[in-house]
Amino acid sequence: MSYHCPVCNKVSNKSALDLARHMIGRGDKVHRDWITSKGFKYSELLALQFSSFGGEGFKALAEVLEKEAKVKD
Amino acid sequence: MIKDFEHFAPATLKEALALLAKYGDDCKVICGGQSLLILMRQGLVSPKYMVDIKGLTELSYIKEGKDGLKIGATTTHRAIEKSPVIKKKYPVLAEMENRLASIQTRNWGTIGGNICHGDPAGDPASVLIALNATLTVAGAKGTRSIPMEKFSLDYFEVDLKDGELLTEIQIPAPPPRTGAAYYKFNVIESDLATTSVAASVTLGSGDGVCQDVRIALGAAAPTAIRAKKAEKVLKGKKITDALLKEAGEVAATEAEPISDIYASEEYRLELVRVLVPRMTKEAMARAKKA
Amino acid sequence: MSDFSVIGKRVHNIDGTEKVTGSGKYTFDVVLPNMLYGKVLRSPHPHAKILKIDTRRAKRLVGVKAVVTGKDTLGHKQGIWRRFPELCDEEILCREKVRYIGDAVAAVAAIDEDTAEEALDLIDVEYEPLPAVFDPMDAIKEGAPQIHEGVELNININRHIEWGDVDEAFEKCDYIREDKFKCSSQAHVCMETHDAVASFGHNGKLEVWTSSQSSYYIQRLYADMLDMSESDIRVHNRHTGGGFGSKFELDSAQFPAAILSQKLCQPVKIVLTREEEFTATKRRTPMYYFLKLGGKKDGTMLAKEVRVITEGGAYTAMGATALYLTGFFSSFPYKYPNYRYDGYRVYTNTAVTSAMRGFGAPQSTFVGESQIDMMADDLGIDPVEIRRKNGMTPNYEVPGQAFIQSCGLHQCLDKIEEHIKKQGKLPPNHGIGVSAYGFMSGGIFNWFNTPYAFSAAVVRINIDGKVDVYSGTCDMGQGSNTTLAMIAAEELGVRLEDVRMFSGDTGICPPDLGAWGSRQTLMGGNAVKRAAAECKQQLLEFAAAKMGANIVYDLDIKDRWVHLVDRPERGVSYFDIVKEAIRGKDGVAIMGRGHYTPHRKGMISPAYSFGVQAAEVEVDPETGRYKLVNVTTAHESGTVINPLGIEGQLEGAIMMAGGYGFCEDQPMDEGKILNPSIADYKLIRSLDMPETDILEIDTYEPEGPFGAKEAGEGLTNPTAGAIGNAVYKAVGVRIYDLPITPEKVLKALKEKEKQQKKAKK
Amino acid sequence: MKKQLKFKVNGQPYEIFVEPKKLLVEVIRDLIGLTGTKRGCNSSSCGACTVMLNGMSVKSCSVLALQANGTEVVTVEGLAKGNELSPLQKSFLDHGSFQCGFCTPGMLMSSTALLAENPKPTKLEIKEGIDGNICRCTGYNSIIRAVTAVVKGEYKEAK
Repeated sequence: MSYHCPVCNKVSNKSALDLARHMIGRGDKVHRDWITSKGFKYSELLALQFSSFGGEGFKALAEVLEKEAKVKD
Repeated sequence: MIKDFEHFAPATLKEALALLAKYGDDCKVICGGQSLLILMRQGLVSPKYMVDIKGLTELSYIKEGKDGLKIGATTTHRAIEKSPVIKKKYPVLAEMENRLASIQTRNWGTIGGNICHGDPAGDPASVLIALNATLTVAGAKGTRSIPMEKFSLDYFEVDLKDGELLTEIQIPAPPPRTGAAYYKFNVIESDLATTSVAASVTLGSGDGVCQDVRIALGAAAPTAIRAKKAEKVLKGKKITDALLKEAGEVAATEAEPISDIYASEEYRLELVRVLVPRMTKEAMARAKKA
Repeated sequence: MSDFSVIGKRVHNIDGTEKVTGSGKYTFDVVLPNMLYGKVLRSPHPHAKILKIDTRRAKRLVGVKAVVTGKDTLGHKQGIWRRFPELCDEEILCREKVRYIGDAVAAVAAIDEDTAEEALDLIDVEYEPLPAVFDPMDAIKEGAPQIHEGVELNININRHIEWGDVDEAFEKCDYIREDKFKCSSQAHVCMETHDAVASFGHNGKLEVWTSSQSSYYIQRLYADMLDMSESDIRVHNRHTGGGFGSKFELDSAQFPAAILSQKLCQPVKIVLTREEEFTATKRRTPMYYFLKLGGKKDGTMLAKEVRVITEGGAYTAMGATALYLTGFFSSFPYKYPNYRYDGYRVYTNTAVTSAMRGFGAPQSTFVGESQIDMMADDLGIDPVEIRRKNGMTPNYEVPGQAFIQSCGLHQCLDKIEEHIKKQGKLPPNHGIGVSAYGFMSGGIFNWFNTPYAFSAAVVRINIDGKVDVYSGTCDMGQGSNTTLAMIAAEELGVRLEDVRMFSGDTGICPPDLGAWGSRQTLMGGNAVKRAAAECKQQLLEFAAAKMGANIVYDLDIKDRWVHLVDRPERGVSYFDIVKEAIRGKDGVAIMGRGHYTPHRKGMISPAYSFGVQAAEVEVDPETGRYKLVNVTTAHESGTVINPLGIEGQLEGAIMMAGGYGFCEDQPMDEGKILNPSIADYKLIRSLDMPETDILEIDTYEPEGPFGAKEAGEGLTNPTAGAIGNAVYKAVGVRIYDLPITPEKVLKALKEKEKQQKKAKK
Repeated sequence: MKKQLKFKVNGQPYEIFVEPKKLLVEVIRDLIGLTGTKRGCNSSSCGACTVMLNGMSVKSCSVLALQANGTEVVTVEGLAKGNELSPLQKSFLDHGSFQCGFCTPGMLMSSTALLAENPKPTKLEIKEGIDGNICRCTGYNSIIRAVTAVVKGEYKEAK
């Protein structure tokens, strides 16, 4: 089971959370736009990273990716 | 960048006063210049004429008599710090000088220049207030004398009119059983004061009652100030720790410090509360020995 | 490896006599015929559009020879991270926009400094002030002013480091704590301010004398900015009056001087004033730190999660590296099975933050060592013990990141434990705080994108047997010239006085990345050692043939004596061999080349040094004022090549790192630095300096020259943390933001009192 | 308008005309050409410009050149006797009391002035003696050790 970034196709074999971290971390326009298109506010997800631990902010995005970015192999 | 100016090096006080009278507020007096040159480099002061009194040896002296101590205005900090008679009879002055800036600055900078700079954080002012010093100021129309505690008017502003020159500092001889102490609080040892306290105490014979006390605060108001109310708390009483604490509290009500990058107003007030009792106590201890 | 004849001896710094007699020439002292003096006009706004610059009045001033603005440049942008064009973002002479108070907009060349300065007042710049943002937390908010085109939310760069499964590990922890810290900025305060003499000849070639940590970087960055060929630019670096991380990017003295000189074909000298030094050069990166630490009751640490957001200032500079290293060194010097780091560097309208001695590690060490002490305190474990339990050991691999060969951390812990025991019961209000640290010996990363070896050297032996060493390294005071000369002498078997160093001159020295990341001894040293070895080989070949020794013997050179290793008495003079060898080679001087580039050494560095520090403070509980009583450091840096040099690095680091914890800060108001002078910027002076004791631990680093490794920057890491821990031990209050000022301590003490009163009720 | 300045530097008499605004450090470095004296802050804070004036240490960035009229100035170039280094210079070498070396001339002048005034200073007095000089490299202690060694008489004055 692996997860492919819907934007740059980076592959993560770990988890959707890991991929979410990649997308927020990458933070360039294309990645941000995709995140926004899913109804998130990128800056809010980001701000959350500095106020809370345990990947809050990532998690919400991960749930979406769980559906959209999962690839069987 | 320092702007061009015309430079005069008068040989006598008379010449100096004549020059000051002639050029009025177009001219500035320089002695050690340890503060002035920095202001000029920053362009905060750019006089057309400079009267350089560093060479006025007639104003460089330390004289001690039964009526007290006389210090000429162009006497360097270092000379005061090192003077045997001052070390012996006015130790607090020598101690204060010892903690004033660096040796290089003390070697060239003068006590007169320091006082006339009017920096509320300057060390000499508060000590001289505690020692009840008087200043002599000379002008074209003769001389006048003014107590140290009245000399500083506001931030970097002192009671010198155009054409006037500070010439001498007099300190009355301390009565028996008198002791004085000074403490400068700062983070870097040789730095300017965050807040400083000077105290002088005279004890009654035997009974240990506080006959007289003078407390001065530095960097706790626009100028070095005397904490009169705090003095009242102690004067005529047998001093206890409780009384000292009260004096500290009262002194804090007299101070009006600012908040700046070194300390907040609240912190400076707290320092006053702590240091006033400490220094008064130290002064008492010395008075007992005296 | 104890029979060294040069290494490990207390020798004089080879530049020493020049320095104690005042005869050593610094860029500051360079005067060339027909030389002009330059001054730089800087922005008074933290963020503004440049609408118009009118230089006509300035040009009319008698004595002014040229006035330049961004329009006179090619508009290229410089950056150390050359692999990533978007991170090269600094024009130096701004064209459209200024991004911090101090950004350069114009420069003047005149017959003297006063005239140039006067001319600055005659340049009319029309700005359109833009909304500015100063705190990274605000800068990442939606709708915050955008500082660089296309960089939304002002996120300059981010870093993610992770190993293990952090979330799962936290589930297993008996003990978890979360803390927030703030690390302040710090100024390098090199005694020699940034300066440069740039001289364009009519032949179109550029020659520059400048105070720098990397002549090669400066040469390469000039080439980028001026569209010139590298080799047409010669950068000299004789003596440098301190660097500490501030002097390897093209700065606002070097670039404008070159632009002015290019216009006039006259040498132009620019020396930054001390105020410019404070406001318009780089500084240490302030960081918001968020830490989550989890472990077992017995103090075994299972997981650590770190989030950092750094105040980047107006440009990228070397700050991207600081972001990376603070993330890596947050795991130091412990074995975290699970670790996660997310770091973000954010543009702000403040002076640029970049490299400074320790390079992100002083920040991570302050916060990390504070938090570990809190954990130890909560679990009732001795601070040394908890560090021992989790500390790194030799041949430990940081999962997926780095491989640590030599590591003397545990010996250091033992020594410090002894030291603390020796102090016995401390007087009231005294406390000793402990802090452990590690650091790298040069970075492996090549974000600069050099095509050259990281370090290279050429060694030449002349007919008289004297040895010339050509190395691109830069001696900024840390003593690399002496250390490298000692390495060359040891390898060749000659005396130190036989060696002459030529360093930091791109005209004659092979490229070297320069003096940063504590790379000179290991990387520069390996290159010099290999170059010397090549020369030695040539000599020994000749000697073997000449001496007709039995093939079973091998030869060596020690103290100018070429001999059989097993029969040292059988040999010949080194000098005779050299003479004959050169004659035998048809008169060609003996030459050797050496280079070093780390391969297969992980992602960070080929080697790491470690240490533990104990700081004792005495606190006045009524004022919060505390004194640094003693700082004792147990340190290991592999084989000690230059003992005097290491002592200096240790004690000096304590002055700088102690200052970071004790008093140094750069308070700002709307992006304006409020203490841009040495009178207002508090530095530790001799009366404030604590007693310093050094406990040197003996280790051997296989990767380093003669077993040596880093000894320069790591020492800057522990002190702030040790002070914080000491204050806690002394009076029981914890300060979470640097510097630890008396006012903060007193405030915390009052707060504690309140809490205790509440508790009683 | 320029005025005449007559003084001695390292024993050599000079008669030069200087603008009144010129500082002693500028005359020493730019007009006389003795660049050993450094300039680190220009606000009498760092001590790199320390020279001896009539035997006492001063910060030459905070003295008007004209105020040095008729005085004897000694700079770092004046410490060595011919090819023989002064005891402090030797001791600085032995103790590694410098790194970048930019503060060293000032440090040497402050220490020299200190010992001239007080040949047997205590450790505290030595610290006071160099407190007006900032060194960003060494952390001062090696400088204090060097001065202490000279005080102990470990270095002989050159004849």
